[in-house]
Parts: sequence; C-alpha cells; structure tokens
Amino acid sequence: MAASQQGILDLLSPYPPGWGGVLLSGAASTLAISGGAFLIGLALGTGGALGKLSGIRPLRLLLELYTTTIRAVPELILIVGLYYAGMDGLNRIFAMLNLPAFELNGFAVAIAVLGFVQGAYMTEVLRGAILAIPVGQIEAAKAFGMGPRLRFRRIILPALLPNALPGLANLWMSITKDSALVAVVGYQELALATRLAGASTKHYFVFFLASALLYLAITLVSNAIFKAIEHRVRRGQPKLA
Amino acid sequence: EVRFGIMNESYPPFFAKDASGKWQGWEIDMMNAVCEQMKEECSVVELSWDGLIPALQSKKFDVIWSSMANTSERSKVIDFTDKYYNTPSTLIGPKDQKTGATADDVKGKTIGIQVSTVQSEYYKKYFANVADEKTYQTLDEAFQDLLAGRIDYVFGDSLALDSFLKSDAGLDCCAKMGDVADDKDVLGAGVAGGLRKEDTDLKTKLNTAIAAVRANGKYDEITKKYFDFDIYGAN
Amino acid sequence: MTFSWVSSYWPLLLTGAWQTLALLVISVTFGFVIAIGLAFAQVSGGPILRSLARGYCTFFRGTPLLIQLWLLYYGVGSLLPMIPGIRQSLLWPILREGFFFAALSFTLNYAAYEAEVLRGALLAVPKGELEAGRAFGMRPFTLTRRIWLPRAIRIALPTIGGEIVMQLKATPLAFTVTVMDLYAVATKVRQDTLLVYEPLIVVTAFYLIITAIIARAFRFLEAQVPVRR
Amino acid sequence: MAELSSQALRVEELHKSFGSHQVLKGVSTTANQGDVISIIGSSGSGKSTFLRCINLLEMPDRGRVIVNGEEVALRRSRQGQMQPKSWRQVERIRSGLGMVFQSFNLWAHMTVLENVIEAPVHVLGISRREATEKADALLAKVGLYDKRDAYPAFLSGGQQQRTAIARALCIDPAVMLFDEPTSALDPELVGEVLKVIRDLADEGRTMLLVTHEMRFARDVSNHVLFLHEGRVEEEGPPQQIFDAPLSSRCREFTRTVHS
Amino acid sequence: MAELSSQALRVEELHKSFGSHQVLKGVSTTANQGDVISIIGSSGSGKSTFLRCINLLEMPDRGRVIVNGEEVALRRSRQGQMQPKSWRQVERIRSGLGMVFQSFNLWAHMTVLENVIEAPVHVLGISRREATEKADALLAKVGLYDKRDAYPAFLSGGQQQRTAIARALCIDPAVMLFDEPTSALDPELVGEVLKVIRDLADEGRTMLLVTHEMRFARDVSNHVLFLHEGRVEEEGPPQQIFDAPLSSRCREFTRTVHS
Ligand SMILES: Nc1ncnc2c1ncn2[C@@H]1O[C@H](COP(=O)(O)OP(=O)(O)OP(=O)(O)O)[C@@H](O)[C@H]1O
Ligand SMILES: Nc1ncnc2c1ncn2[C@@H]1O[C@H](COP(=O)(O)OP(=O)(O)OP(=O)(O)O)[C@@H](O)[C@H]1O
Ligand SMILES: [Mg+2]
Ligand SMILES: [Mg+2]
Repeated sequence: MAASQQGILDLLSPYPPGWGGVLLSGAASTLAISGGAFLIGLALGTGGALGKLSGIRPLRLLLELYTTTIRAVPELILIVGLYYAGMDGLNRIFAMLNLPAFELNGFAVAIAVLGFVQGAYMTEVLRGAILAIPVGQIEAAKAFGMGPRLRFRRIILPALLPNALPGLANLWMSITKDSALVAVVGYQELALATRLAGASTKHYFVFFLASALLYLAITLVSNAIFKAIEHRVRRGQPKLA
Repeated sequence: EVRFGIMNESYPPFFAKDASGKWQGWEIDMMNAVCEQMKEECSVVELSWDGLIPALQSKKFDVIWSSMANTSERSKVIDFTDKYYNTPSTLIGPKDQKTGATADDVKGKTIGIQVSTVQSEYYKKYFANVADEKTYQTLDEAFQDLLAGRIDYVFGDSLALDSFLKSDAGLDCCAKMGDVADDKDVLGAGVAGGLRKEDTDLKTKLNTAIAAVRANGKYDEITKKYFDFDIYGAN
Repeated sequence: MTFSWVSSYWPLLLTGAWQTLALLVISVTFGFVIAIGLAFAQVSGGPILRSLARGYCTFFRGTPLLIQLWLLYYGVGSLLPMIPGIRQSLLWPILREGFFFAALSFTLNYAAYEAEVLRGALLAVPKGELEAGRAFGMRPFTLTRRIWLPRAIRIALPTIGGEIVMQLKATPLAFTVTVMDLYAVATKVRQDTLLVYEPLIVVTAFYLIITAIIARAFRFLEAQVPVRR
Repeated sequence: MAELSSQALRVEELHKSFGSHQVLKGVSTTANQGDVISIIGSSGSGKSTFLRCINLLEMPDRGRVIVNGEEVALRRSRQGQMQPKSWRQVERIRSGLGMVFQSFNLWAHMTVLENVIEAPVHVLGISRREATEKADALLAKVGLYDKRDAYPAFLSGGQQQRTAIARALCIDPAVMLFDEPTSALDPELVGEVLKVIRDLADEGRTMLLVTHEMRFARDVSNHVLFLHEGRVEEEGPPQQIFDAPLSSRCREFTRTVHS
Repeated sequence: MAELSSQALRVEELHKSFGSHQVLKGVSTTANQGDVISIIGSSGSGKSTFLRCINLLEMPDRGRVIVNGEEVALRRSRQGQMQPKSWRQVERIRSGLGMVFQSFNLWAHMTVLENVIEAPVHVLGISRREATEKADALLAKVGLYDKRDAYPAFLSGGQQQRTAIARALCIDPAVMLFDEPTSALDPELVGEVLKVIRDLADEGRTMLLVTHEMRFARDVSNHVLFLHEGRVEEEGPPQQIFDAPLSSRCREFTRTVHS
C-alpha cells in the first residue's frame, strides 16, 4: 500500500518524470483560453443582445443568423476551417496579389473562435436577462435623459446581472471544458495533458481523478466569485420564500 | 528541412511524450534514422489527429509520421511513402473462451474494435454478418469493456494487444485467440508516412532513406530496443 | 468536395442521427424535470436540501462531462457484472450498452446546468406576484405550478434554448462509450477516408436543422406572452 | 357558520417589527359580518402591514387572528419567530379572504381574464366555464370586458387596479382586504366601487379597507380605525372620526377633509 | 431662454394609437412658464399616454412637441412610424423634464438616496457631494430622510411615491410631468405636495399634472384639461371646469366632487 502511494506521489510530482507540472501548466492554459474566450464572448454577447432588442430589422435578422448557425456548427469545424482552410485561402489570394503570406497564431485563432461561439450563447442569455428587467425601470432612465450608454451602464447592466449570472456561470463552466479543442491547432491544455499522462503511464484513473480535482478547484473558485457577484447584485431584492 | 507531423497523444511504444515534453519511441527513433540518412534537419510538429490532414495540406509540416496505415480510401486524399512497419491483426478474449479467429469462432459474439483501423475494415469484410461490432476511440477503452464482460473479443494490432496481455489485468483475464487470416487488400498496405500528393521529390527521398535504413541494419537495431520480434511484416 | 462516401455510409449516418436525437430528447426531458427539483431545493429548501442540491450542481458543472461519463461507464458500469445473476437478467441488454450510461450521465449533467438557470429565473419572479398567489390560498404546489414556475421558465426561455443547443453539441461524447452518434459516424468517415471537411459538413447541416427547430420553437414560446418594450 | 357567531374577523394585539423598526405595537379590531371598516393613517404608519399580517403574508411577532371564529394557530419556532402550526389551515383561511394589493400584483403571464379566474379554478376548484361566466360579469361591472384578453403590462394604472378588484371579488370571499383599492381610479369609478362595496356589505360580507380618501372612507364604512405610531389612536363611527375626533392627532389628520 | 418666450411647453395635435385602438385623437395644449395644468379624465382615457408622448417614451403617431421653444424634431421611418431625428436632442430635452411615473418605477438596485442622486450626478454632471446635499434636503422635505438608505422593495407605497417625487425634483426641471403623484399619499402629505407644487410654480416652473383628486386639481392648478375619448373635451380655469362646465360629459365627471 505504502509503495503504491509512493508511486502515485511520484506520478504526480511536479518535476519530470512526474506529470504534476504538466497538469498544472495545462490547467493554466485552460484558464487562459477560457478567460480570453469568455471575455470576447461577453463583448459580442452584449452587443448581440442589444442588437436583437434594438428593433432594427436587418440587424435582428443578422444576429438571428449568427446565434442559430454559430451555435449549431461544431466548434471543431470552425477552428479547423478558419485556421487551416481560411488562412490557406487568404494566403492564396495574397500570393496572387503578390503580397507576403502571413501567419496567424493558432492559439489566438482558437480563442477567437471559442469567444465567437460563446458570444452566440451569451447573446441569448443576456437578451433574456434584459427582457426580465421591469420595463418601467428602463423607461425611468430614459425619462431622466440618460443616453443609451449611460442607461446601459447605470441601470440595465446592474439590473440584468442577477438574471444573467447563472447562465453566464454555466457558459464559463462549459468553456473551461471545451477549451480542449485548442489541441487541433497544436496546443496542450488540461484535458489533453491528462490523456497524455494516462496513455504514457497507463495510470488513467490517477490522472483522471487528478484532473477532475483540478477542474473542481477551478469550479469552486469561480463559484465563489460568481456567488460574491450575485450577492452584490441582488442587493435590494426581497427574499422570495 | 523536413517537418514531421505527429499526433499529440501517446501511442506507446511507437511514440509517447514524457512528462518533460520529450517525444520518444520506435517511430521517433525511426524518424531520426531516416533523417540522418537523408542528411536533413528534422523537426517535429505535434497536433491532434483531427488537425493532421488540414495542417499537412496547408503546409504547416511535410510528412505525417504517426502510425497511419495506408488504406485505399486514404490514398485518395494524400500520398503515402513505402510502408515502414506492419503487424498482424489479432483477436484476444477471456481465457475460458474457445480459441480461434475465424468467422465460425466469433459467431454471435461482440467484438470491440478501435475506430477506423484496418481491423474495422477487416471486420466489415469477414465478420459483419456473424458478429456484432462495438467501436472504441482507443484500445484502452476496449480493454476496459473486455474486463467488464461487455464484449467478448478485442480485435486489433497484435503489438498493442500483446502489451495488454502482459499487463497485470491482462494476465489475469485474457488470452490470445489467434491471428486472423491475412488479406493484403484490407490489412496489407502497412504503416507509412503521409505526404501531399504534389511532393513527389520528398516521397522518393523518403522511400530511398527508408530502404537504406532497412538495408544497413539500423532498422533492426531500433526494433530490438522495443520489440523481441520483427515488426516489418511480410514483404 | 466529395460526397461519394455518403452512398456507402448512409445507413450508419441515419442510425447516428437517430442516436443523437434520442440522446438529446432523453437527457433534456428528464434533466429538466430533475432540474426543477434541484432549483426549488436551492431557492426554497431547508439548509440540508439546499446544500445537497448545491453540491450536486457544483460537482456536475465542475467536472468534465467526459469524466463523469467514464466514471459511470467504466467505473460503476464495470462493477455491475459482479452483481450475481445480472448477466442473466432482463436488464443486462440495456445495462451492457453504452447508450444507457451516456443517456444517464447526460441527463444528470444537463440537470445541473439547467438547475442553475432555473434558480436564477425563480429568483427573478417579482415577489408581489407570489404573494398574490399565496393571498388567494394557493398551496405551495399550486403556486409553483401556476405562477412561480411558468413565470420563471418564461424569464429563462432564451437561456434554456441555448442550454439545449449546448446539450446537442455535447452528444458526441457518447462515442467514448461506444455509442455511434452522428458525430461519431462522421469521425469514422473522416478517419477512414481522410476527408477533413465533408463529413463534418453533413453533421453541421443536421445540427443546423435541429438548432433552427429549437430556435423556432423557443421564439414561438416566447411570443405566447407579449412583453412591453 | 356552525357557531352562528357574527364575528367575521377578530385581530388581537398584533405586533410586528421589521428589524429594529416597530411598525405595529399592538393593534386590535373586531369586524362583524357586514361591517366595512376603514383604516386610515399617515403613509408608513403600518396600514398595509396590518392587512398583510391578517392573511399572514407577514408573520406577526405577537398577537392573534381569528377569522370566522377560527383562530389561526401560531407557534414560535426555535429561532423565536412565529410560524403557523399548519400551513393547510392558513391556506384554507386565505382562500376565504380576498385581497386587493396596493401595487395590484397582477400575474404578468396571464391575461386579465386568466388573472380573474385563476384562483376560482385552481384554488376553489370551480369549473372553468362557470368561473369564466362569473369573471366576465365582474369585468363588465368594472368596465373591463373589452380588455379581458389583454396582458397586464398593456393596461393603464386604473385598469390594472380594476382587474385586481375583479380578481379578489371572483372568489366570493367572506372577508375582503382592500389596500387602497381606488388610488388609481377616477371619481366616477370610485363611485362604482363604492356601490360594489355597499352591495357586498348588504350581502353580509365583511370588509377591511385601507384608504387615503377620507370622503370615501366616510361614505363607505360604518367603522373607522385611525392608526398612528403603531397603535390605534382612535376608532369609532365615521361621524365621530371625521366630525368630532377625540384625539388631537386624529383631528389634525382628518382636518384636510373639510378645508 | 434665449428667445425669452414664455411658452414652456406646447403640444400640437398629438395622435397616438396602440394597434387599432386610438387613444389620442389630436390633443393640444400650451403651458406658459409657471403654469400648473391639471389633466383629468376617466381611467383609460389616455392621460398617462399623453404625458409619456411628451417626453417620447411613447412615440406619437402625429403631432408636434415644443419644449422651451425647441421643437422635438421627428421624422417618419420607412415603416411609417415616427422617430426622433436626433436621439441626442431627445435626451437633452428629457433631462429638463422631471417625470413622476404612475407606478413610480424606482430603480430596484439603488437605495432611496441613490435613486434621487442618480440623474443629477450621471446626467447633469453635478458633483456627488452637492447632489447628496440637495437630495437630503428634498428627502427631508417629503419626510423620508430616515429611509434614505433603504431599498425601494422595503418601502411602503407612499414612501415609494415620495421617493419618486424627490427623484424628479432633484434635477431641477423646467417642466415637470406628474402622473398621479399623490395617489398613494395621505391627506397631510397631499397638502405638503400641494405646497411644493405651488412653490415650484412661483419659481416659474411649469407643471403638467395628471390626477384623479378633483379637489387637488382645483387647489393646485390654474388650468384644467378634461380628456375624453382621445380629445380635449373641455378646458379652462378650474372654476369653470368644476363649477360651471360647458360640456355635459365634463359636468357628469366632475359632479362627484360636490356630492
Ligand atoms: N403599451 C400599450 N399597448 C396597448 N395598449 C395600451 C398601452 N398602454 C396603454 N394602453 C391602452 O391605452 C389606453 C390609455 O391608457 P393610459 O395609460 O394612457 O390611460 P390613463 O388615462 O392614464 O388611465 P388611468 O387613469 O387608469 O391611469 C388604455 O385603454 C390602455 O389599455
Ligand atoms: N419588508 C419590509 N422590510 C422593512 N421595512 C418595511 C417592510 N415593509 C414595510 N416596511 C416599513 O414599515 C412601515 C410601514 O409600512 P406599510 O407598508 O405598512 O405602510 P402603510 O401604512 O401601508 O403606508 P402607505 O400609506 O404609504 O402605503 C414603513 O415605514 C415601511 O418602510
Ligand atoms: Mg400601504
Ligand atoms: Mg395612467
């Protein structure tokens, strides 16, 4: 028993040949990718939600197309398509125009694509959250001469957050797991690191458990953050039950 | 310079990444030998399996060197070098099961097979009418199900199955049921390097190098490090 | 673009599409029911119920679905045969299939995500409307069925639509437990033929249709009660 | 009623605080069948809280509530808060109390008609047909028949308030709790509501009515309660309260009616 | 104002429909500086809609709105709906119009004080210190100083309404739009609000006031508009409207005041 515990410790040691370091740096890139994609998604989603609610018909149809298609297309095909085929195509056009070929960072492309997808989901989450704000509060803001930006910052945002946070938290949770997709452009995050370690050592169980714990740690920390934000934005709300 | 594309997941003993990020294994040694022979600088690009073909086609690297078998379907899309190894296909199953690897033996049973391997083609041709297939992403998963009794056989590459049979779990439960009868059409072409169709120069260069490595004894030397038998297979 | 492979793979594609749909419908339906319980446990349950529900959501949202699936299939599932007589029982044909485990773990996972959405929506229902229900003598169950839940679901509709689409996109994981869903079929075709895009395009088309149907259905549901803007 | 008591509602020594802020410091009242009791008092004096305590939307800290001779059984929880012994009893009693909220609290996901028939159908178990007939009659009475399929968000303030009144009337309650039921209504409609209340009183129903319109209180009620600083400062028939109040605070408050 | 016009607000021929329901069928009015105009009419007659059209919360279908000599520039979109030419202009004009909503519409995530200083600080750019001082004075005036840190959900109806009034006053608007600002207030507070409105009128501010309290309308205003079926059925000084109305409909409506 002691020997096998020793074995597990060795396996998880942060220094090679232990895999702890690999897992940790995998977790770090998972966080970096997810964070980037989440922020891009937030920006796109906010714009998308406001656009959909703006009542401008062409814009609304365009965004409808965005949310339907982008959510439907598998992320893999988006990343592979954009990074390889898209860039290939561009470079060919550049070559015809006698321009130098360019090289995009695959990592950046993957983050951008994941962010783009997150944006589509967030558009719907935020649209729902805005619709749940009592319309009178927005009218009051208009009546006092607040412009759209001020209105958004001071009234709509604080009022939509309580409604949107659970959906946003869900998206964050799933992006931390979807980030595994960056492997197709050659980057290694937590999920891939786990599989590598498992395949090399055949100690699948140990590593899956270890990475589940790492994911859980990420979750617990983000849960605490989301909860703190929610507590803050729900100030002024009476208890329901 | 020649850039080799390798799948970024481990497939020991052919290629595996250790915790410090270094690649090693039979196929890596073979790659180095071939490079030495060609007197070329070599580098490794690692990608997920999904990314290999598009990356090859958009020139992120030049050769797929990742235990990819040359099948007729695949060679419609990319070109292959001459094979550099090929191993028989084997059935394994629980010890108490009757040995044998013909269609009669597997009648009414369930066979676990890794997705898109030559064995899956073989199954289609010889076993599909008599036995059920379960498809796995990796053989390790198939072994788990064999242990759990959810399938009766695992059908795969003999090397990988051997190493399972030698493990603790494998020793307890299972045994080799036998190699299947060879069929060059589905099993024969062997593992080779994948190339863009237009890179014919590189193809000749690699083929020459592979032949030379085999001829000068380097091939056997590398093989001996990992296996106690020849893996080149029949000519 | 070559699609000649479709002629030899179409039976597989069909069963794949069927499996995908079955997984989606099962997990969303049952998951939603569980989610309602979980959400109410968090919003109006006692301290024990509340922390149980919260723990459930944290675990299932916090760990990758893949790992949950593996734990169920290779962990729990491989212990099953040790129960004496189970191999002879009528359930064995179901229990030995990956589909059962995939459907089960998808349901549990979806429930956790959906519960979180519903929790937020339940809290967004104006207090006065609940009080009105109570003042008219509604039992907690009636209040929930007639006022609280319908109101909350309406608030959450756009988000729920998104969660279902996400669930659709998660079905390919079932392949890791040998379920040949549509995506798995496409993967197989890709690896067989080394065609990069074409098989995925077929999947995409299918997903697009499903997503469009979901979006349509939700737009219809949303339009049932007009909102003033 | 079995015990033939004519006491429709009795409240004894009701106390209620929010945090350290004592809102009710022992309020009692008794309403016989057919009584219309108006509750007046300045804004923030606890009128709404008083009504809400009666049907236990707010849990009183102390005191007794007896509806139709049946006392609402309360007990003190371990944390020292009051709780009903049986929620079933509370629900049963509530279904005999019609309430019109100060802020209407219409159900936003239901049309006017659906709002009105909701409680009859789903609490009292009346058939949908019957409930709809009754609701239509009530809506016609308050002048909202043509708005029956509109959602509350698209109604004017007074239309919302009338919907709330119709909703409360549709359950045929023995006791009605009105929290400023005419605040958003024009004088003509106030007159209509006055008539409705008188009719109800003649039918033997009991009403508690919070209002700021002194003239209305005087016209409609046979008993007036003046709440001040958490206590009943003065009570009596409207003639007394409005024409010859005993307490100086009450005199000051009701003076405006004559100016 | 540069052009020294004494016309603070002019509305010409305002039309507004919701779907097929024509609510306003051409309503005009002119308010000079210091005018207090009361708008009366039955529930659902379009009083709130009229106020909301003035600051373009509802887009009128037809008509002109001129605030302090500046016309709100409107154009017709391709779909045939009216739109402001410049939202900037609309926002600027709105920030000079204080509005008290019929349903208060307080911002739920802000305390009473924060509600009141929100517009002064973030729209007018007044320093937070200064705004708070002013807000405190106003809150004290409406008797809410001790509730300044409470959130709206925990206020009584009248307290919410007073917060809404303080919020509107705090931006020192040239024109005030009050939608039933006293509906939830007790008679004493109504008297207070009356005083506030008179003071404001003396300062030269202009007020449009929707109310159901005829006595209040008579006491506070120098001009009364009676809205009926989408039109101004009768208008004039309060004496005329309440004591000698020309139209029979108006007579009927205001009769209750004397009963
Ligand atoms: N957003 C809307 N959509 C459709 N109809 C509306 C909308 N807002 C108001 N109405 C209708 O327009 C009419 C006038 O409404 P408005 O709110 O102006 O009435 P009001 O005179 O203020 O009445 P009250 O005294 O009851 O507040 C009403 O019949 C109302 O139902
Ligand atoms: N949920 C609550 N939490 C804290 N304080 C509250 C709560 N509800 C009411 N209050 C306070 O209790 C007091 C009485 O409120 P209540 O609503 O009973 O007044 P009211 O007499 O109905 O006044 P109004 O005539 O303005 O409606 C007020 O000061 C109010 O701020
Ligand atoms: Mg009140
Ligand atoms: Mg109105």
